[in-house]
Amino acid sequence: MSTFYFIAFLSIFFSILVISAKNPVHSILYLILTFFTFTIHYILMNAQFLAIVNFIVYMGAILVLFLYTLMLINLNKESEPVKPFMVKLAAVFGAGILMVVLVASLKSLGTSQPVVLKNPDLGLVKNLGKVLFNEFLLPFEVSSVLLLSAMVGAVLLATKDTKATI
Amino acid sequence: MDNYIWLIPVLPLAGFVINGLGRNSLSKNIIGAIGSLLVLAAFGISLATFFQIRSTGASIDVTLFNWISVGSFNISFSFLIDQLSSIMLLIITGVGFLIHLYSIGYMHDDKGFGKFFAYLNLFVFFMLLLVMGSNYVIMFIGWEGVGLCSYLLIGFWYTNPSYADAAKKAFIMNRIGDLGFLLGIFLLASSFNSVAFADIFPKAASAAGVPFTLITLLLFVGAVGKSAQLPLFTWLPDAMAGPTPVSALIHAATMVTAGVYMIARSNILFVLAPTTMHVVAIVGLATAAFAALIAISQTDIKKVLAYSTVSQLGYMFLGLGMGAFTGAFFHVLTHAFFKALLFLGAGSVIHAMGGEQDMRKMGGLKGKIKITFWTMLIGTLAISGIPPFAGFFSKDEILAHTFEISTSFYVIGVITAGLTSFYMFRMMYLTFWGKFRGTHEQEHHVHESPASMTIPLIVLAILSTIGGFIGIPELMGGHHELEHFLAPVFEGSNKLLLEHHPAASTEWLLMGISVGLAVIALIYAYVKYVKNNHVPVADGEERPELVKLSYHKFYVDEIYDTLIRKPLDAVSVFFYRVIELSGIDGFVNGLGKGSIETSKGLRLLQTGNVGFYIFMMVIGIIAILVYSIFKI
Amino acid sequence: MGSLTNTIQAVPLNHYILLSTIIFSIGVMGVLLRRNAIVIFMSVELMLNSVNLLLTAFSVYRGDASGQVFVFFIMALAAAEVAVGLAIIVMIYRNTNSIDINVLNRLKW
Amino acid sequence: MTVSILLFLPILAALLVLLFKNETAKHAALFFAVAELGIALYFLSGFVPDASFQYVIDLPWIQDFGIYFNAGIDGISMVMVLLTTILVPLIILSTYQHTYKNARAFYALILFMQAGLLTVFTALDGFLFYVGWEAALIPIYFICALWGGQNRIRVTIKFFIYTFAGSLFMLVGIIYLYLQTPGKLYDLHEFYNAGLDAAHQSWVFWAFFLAFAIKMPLFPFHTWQPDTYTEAPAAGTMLLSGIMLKMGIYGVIRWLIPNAPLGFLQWQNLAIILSTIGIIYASLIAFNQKDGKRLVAYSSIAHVGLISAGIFAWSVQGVQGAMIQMLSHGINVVGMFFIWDIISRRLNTREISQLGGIAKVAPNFSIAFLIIVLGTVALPLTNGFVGEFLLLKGVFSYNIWFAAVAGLTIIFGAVYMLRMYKNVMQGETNQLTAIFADITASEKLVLGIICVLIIGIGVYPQAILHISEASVVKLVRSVNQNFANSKF
Amino acid sequence: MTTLIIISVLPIVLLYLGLYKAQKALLPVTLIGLLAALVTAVMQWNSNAQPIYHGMMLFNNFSVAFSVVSIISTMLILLLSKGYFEKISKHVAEYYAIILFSLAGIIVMVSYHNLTMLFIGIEIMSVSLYILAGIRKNDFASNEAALKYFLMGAFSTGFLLFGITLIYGSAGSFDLDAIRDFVVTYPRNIDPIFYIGVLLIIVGLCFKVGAAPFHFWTPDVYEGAPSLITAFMSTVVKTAGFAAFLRLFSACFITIADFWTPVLLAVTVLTLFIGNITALYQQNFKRMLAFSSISHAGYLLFAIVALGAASANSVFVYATAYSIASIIAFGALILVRQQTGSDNFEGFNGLAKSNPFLAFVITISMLSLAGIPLTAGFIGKFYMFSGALSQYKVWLVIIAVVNAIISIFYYFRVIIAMYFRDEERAVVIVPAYYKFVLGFSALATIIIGIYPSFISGLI
Repeated sequence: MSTFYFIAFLSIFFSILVISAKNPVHSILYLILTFFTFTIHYILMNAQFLAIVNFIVYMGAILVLFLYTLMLINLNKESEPVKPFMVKLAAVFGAGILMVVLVASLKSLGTSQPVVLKNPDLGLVKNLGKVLFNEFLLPFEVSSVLLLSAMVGAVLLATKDTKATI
Repeated sequence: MDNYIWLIPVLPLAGFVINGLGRNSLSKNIIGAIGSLLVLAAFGISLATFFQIRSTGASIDVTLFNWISVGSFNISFSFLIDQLSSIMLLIITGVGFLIHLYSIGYMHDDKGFGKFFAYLNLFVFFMLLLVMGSNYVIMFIGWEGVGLCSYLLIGFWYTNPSYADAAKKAFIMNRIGDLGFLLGIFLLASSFNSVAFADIFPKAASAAGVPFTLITLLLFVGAVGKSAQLPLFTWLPDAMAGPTPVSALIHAATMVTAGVYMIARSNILFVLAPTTMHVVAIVGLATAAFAALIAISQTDIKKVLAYSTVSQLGYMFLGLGMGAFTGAFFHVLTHAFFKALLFLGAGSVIHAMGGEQDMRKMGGLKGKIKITFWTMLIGTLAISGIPPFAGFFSKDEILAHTFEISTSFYVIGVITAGLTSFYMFRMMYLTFWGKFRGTHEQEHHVHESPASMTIPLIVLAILSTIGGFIGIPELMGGHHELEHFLAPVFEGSNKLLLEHHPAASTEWLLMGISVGLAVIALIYAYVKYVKNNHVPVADGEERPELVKLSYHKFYVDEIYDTLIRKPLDAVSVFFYRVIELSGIDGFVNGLGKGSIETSKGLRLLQTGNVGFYIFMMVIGIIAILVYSIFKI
Repeated sequence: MGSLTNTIQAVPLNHYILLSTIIFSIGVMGVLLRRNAIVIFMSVELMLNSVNLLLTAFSVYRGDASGQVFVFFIMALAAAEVAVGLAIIVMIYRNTNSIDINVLNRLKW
Repeated sequence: MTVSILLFLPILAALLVLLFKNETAKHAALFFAVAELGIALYFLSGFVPDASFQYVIDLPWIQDFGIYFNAGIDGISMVMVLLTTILVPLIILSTYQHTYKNARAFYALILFMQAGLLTVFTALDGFLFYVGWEAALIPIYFICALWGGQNRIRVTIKFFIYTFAGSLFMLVGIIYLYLQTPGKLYDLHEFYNAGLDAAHQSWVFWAFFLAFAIKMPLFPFHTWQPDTYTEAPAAGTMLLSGIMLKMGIYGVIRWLIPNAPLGFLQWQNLAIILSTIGIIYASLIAFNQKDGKRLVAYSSIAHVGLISAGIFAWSVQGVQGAMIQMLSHGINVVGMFFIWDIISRRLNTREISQLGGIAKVAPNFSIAFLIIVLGTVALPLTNGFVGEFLLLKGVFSYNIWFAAVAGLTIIFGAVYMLRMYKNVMQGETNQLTAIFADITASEKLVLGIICVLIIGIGVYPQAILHISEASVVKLVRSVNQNFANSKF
Repeated sequence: MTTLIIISVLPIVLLYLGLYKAQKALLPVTLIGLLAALVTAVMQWNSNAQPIYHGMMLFNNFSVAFSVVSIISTMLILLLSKGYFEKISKHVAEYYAIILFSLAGIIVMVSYHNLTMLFIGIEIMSVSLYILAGIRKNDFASNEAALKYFLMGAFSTGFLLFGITLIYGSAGSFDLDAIRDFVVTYPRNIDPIFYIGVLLIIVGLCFKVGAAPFHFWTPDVYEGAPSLITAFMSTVVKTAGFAAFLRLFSACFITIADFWTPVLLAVTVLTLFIGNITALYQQNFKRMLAFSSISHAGYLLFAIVALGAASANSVFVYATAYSIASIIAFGALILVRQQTGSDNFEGFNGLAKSNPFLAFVITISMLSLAGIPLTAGFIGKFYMFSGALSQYKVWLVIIAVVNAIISIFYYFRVIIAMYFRDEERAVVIVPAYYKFVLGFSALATIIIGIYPSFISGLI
């Protein structure tokens, strides 16, 4: 139980660091740490498949992509101009109020029953695979369109439009 | 005979149409002939009708068609000819014919000859409608129609802006009265659910809950406008801008007496409203005196006659107010003769003087235009109430009635009669006696008018002389033909009015007083204007204060101008500039401008900054969530 | 694994909701605070991940696998979005030499 | 033979006119307009003047909303149809002296507008009524904005937005009423039976009232009108003032008062007061107008104020007066604007102060002008009198003081009209007016017809009154029945 | 389902065509493919559809109708694209492909029966649109539009997902039927997180349809994106967004309408005012259209605020009317821009004289957008007002009326510019494709305006 709270604390801690780090590269590194704590959360909930996917896809692919981009455009320094203080304050307040309100409206009558692992096999690959390829076959197939479109688009946008290419 | 009644108004209307369409193509002779003869024909039929009524004593009611019929409310286009209207028909067509005849000569050189005859015919048509109508609405048609003709004829020489103004003024002042008349008609209609005389009068005496006072007051307002009583009299003197035959026909003999006719026609209603009777009498008397006071200092020959007309009309109203319906109507009749005569005579003088109207430039015409002089003298005697001319009898009857009811009214009335005599003879003296004061050229030009003009003068002079004999009071051994003839019309009223005949001696005394005053006045005038050769001063020179007041018509026009016209114009400008443009329209435009200004402001929200956008979104989300906290 | 998973047995669902909400809000805060497009984008990723966490918690709590499958789709989306998003950012950088969102305010009013 | 032929012929005609050359378009348009008049007269010849709807067409249109293409002619509509079909050819004829750019579009728009107007006047279905209402608005907007004067753009958009605003509120009212009808139909008679309580009727009243008050226009919703009349081309002004504003009046009679009788009862006083204020207010403003067209525009507001006061007094006489006065006002005001068109076309000015003495050089013109003035000031035996008489009587039976105030119109009307006539026609000619040419043949024809109508209706108004009598009586009675029922 | 498959496979075919440099064949193939998709969609009409693929999709009349509208609109827009993309770059095939991917997402959006599908559909559409907004790679405005759209889109997706999650958390399923059952079973004491879920979904969807205060992206993105893409976004995408919105709310949340109606009411009113009033002062025609699209979103929200049996029909009619009118507007804009090089109102000055036909169809379009009778736009508004009034939302309708009045001003500015402002200008060349599209759309606008029974009452 205390493990959860410890990890939760870490998650929050690192995520705050993500948004407060001056250097974008540091942000990414903190984001990786944050995601790592998430992976631990998944493991705690015995969602092994997600834990692995999270680890591989997010930390391995997505964040590395971020890092590459940052490096590519040479932004690994604290080049970001600082927003005016008032704007910052407004931002913090805005988000803070949003959080308070969200929490208030969620928590006020929310369920306080403990999370009990009813089915320990739930998060295993085998189980999830069944669900994914039965019930969720269609979304799975359709999301290929999403990825395809993103791929075509990313190529389209990122390539330099020299007239000679295709 | 009944079948031809409709011809009476239609003949002049035909004249209007023919002359109107052929005004440029027909020759002047033909136009004059058509215009006059058609009126003469109408006169013939009127005469026949008159005798028929006289012999049978029954009125004639003819319905032509259903004019307006709405729900249960019905106005038919129908004519009623009874004793009252038959006499009016005779006056209108008879005097009208004479004036047409006169106009042939008078207007001979005018470019608008055809137009003039068309208008005159149209006037006769409307006037006939007015008197022949069997209900108030038909009467109202005629009422407004004559107003129109008056407008057209006053403004006959419209290229002169002041003439055009005079015409406009006449129409508008008449309109003020007409509104009262109209409202009176509405009130009658809602009280009796009809506007026909035949439906209203028999029921009136027994009707309950009918606001007679209000009705009659409203009708009287109409009469005030049309008959140029206080306070709406100022148009009539201005109306002299029209050609003189017009002044004679419309503004003396016929149209202006329409108010008297209307009240005489509605006598029963007025008798049922004593308050109104009083008002009528007071207004009449006041007008008579007031106009007389103005007339004594006027220098324009037609203006003098115009104010005398106003004054005489005042007498008529005095008579009406006193319940002397016959007397008032009698005065209408005699006044038609002598006032038409006077105007035509004045026209003849003007004609002779080559258009000059200012008496200060006349004088000594006695020998040069004899027929005119003598006929006008008869007219003057008649209006001054010198026996045995027509005016004496009618005026005396009114004054006698007045004396019965109120001595103070009588005193004012009789003094006014004296004033009448004074200013009329003043006019005569200034015009015909003394030396000629005009230019040499004018003196050379002076000549007697053609026969077409003098014949009407002579005929009217004869009528002015003998016209009074139809109403010789029993006192003088007559038996008042007119009163007997009209008796059926005033039957209902006379029953309600208290009859008290003054003693014979008193009556003789009254006659004596009025005749005496008139004679004194004429002698005074003689002394002043013939003996002493007094001539009114030229416009620029100083007058004594009172004379000045009188000469300037007591500044009534100026007062109206300051009290009514200018404020209205100011209100008009204020409404337009302030309320309309800045107020209402400003508000409407302001809405539009406000939207655009809001747009200008609101679009700044679209800063182009993503951070700001997201911030606004977050605020929106917060708002929604706050809502949910309270709602769940 | 068994002993590890037992440690969460007593954690109330509320706390998962709370945790996700907090992290979600931190993500929002990041979006609001930063001007660097990439960092903003990372904050969005943070938001998405908090949702993932919550979904998983619900999924476990209900014993229903579809929640976790949904997380899978979210990850697919995240991948797609990252691809497109970074492409756009690169494109912008190429044109303006900046990825500061405040520079992007020519379209306004 | 149903009323549909009357509604569709102008549309067809408009499309055909578009095919003509610009030079011949006016002849074609005139031909079709006269044909339309012929049809209307044919309808009139077979018309039975009882309260029933005749030549009815009733086809399903949008069935899921209970909307039918339902139109027919009763007495009230017949008068309006006559008004429209008489005036449109006259207006087209009145444009003969003009050469408009892109004339075929001009005439096509006029004919389109005629279709819209006739739809309004014959519709028995709320939706159809609304569609006709707007369909008449679009063409006139283009007519005014395309061929109008200097400020036309600003003025016409204001006009359009203003009137459209009113009609949208009416649309809300129509839909609302539809939802309350027992049979869920847009049928007029269903509307009459919607059976709302007084409070809701009050809202419905306002929804309709706004639309009609703006269209008429009633004080204080009138400010679009003088500008628009001034800026619009002559034919546009004639269409607007002669026919279009009658839509509002007709709407009050047919759609406002019977639809919300109890609502009307609550606001009757206010409506009459507004109308009466409008009469006085507009008349007073007309006193000192410098622009002739603008003067006539304000006079039109005053006249319409009287008409609406008569209607809001809601008696048979008042409504009958309104019926005939709509026709009369249509004729008179078209005449009046035509007069000003003639003047401004010849002299390029409408400044009254610059004119004067025209009567001397153009006697025929002056006669026509005078007759129209007389009709406008409601002289008896002209058409204006009958209407004003009945209207004032209607107001009078409601309240004598309102009638007294409203009656001032006959004085004020005389004041500003005669002032105008005097300043324009009388007096001596000046340099500008000395060359004024008397009216040409086509102008003579138009003015002649107008004058004949002015006098003809004035002399024998029963011909018109007779047509609408039964319908009006029935309508007034049925509404009064509603008043009576509500009291128990 | 066949429709979806065709539309998903078609872009791949196009990509291959692009690879083999068959540029000329792209448009015809696309159109033929879409035609085929259209036919298959229509064939499913009235087939008493049941949810398929484990309740993932439901091709009922609702989805068929909206699919058909979307496909037809897309076809019309693609017809306008003849020669358009070639000017931007050589990757024409990719553009077509991405538009079609987006359309596939839209088909999913209008046919989903499971929040998963909704989510994926929305994202397919959105991601494609992020790309499309930025296809003018060297154009700064286009870049900016893409980034703004992308950042804000991703942000709002977070909220949408959060909402879905919360709903899942309380209802325990993503299936619409299950959620509905859940709501119906516990009508009184549903878990509060469900309510929050509903609100957050509203936030997410309002963003997609561009309703205030989540509309901020719309004007900038519409202005910055290439006109053709803007046309696509403002018509097809908006239609789909509302179809999705409506489907979710009418299927699941109708019984707790009391809860969320006030929120949407506020959103609607705000949207109407912001859209209309801000549009008043715009000098740029395209930006004006963007604000106008916001205001139309407001009108469309009526159907959801006053949710009832007729809502689907209302949205369908309104969206159709709005789409065809917008296509005309954007089509014309493209032509005018090609000549004058600007999107401003001035570009339209004197168009009536040089191009009467073009001016005429634009007029029809503007009248329709303004909701003048005898055009389709009026019928749409009429349906919306009827629906709202039948729920006694009188004040909402009155506010809408006020806005409709405001809107006339800016729509008529175009008409005024074309007809009443004289300016000598050369004739704008209108290619035959354009003529067909504009003419067809104008005709459809009028036909629907006169006899709406053609399309109303289908659903």
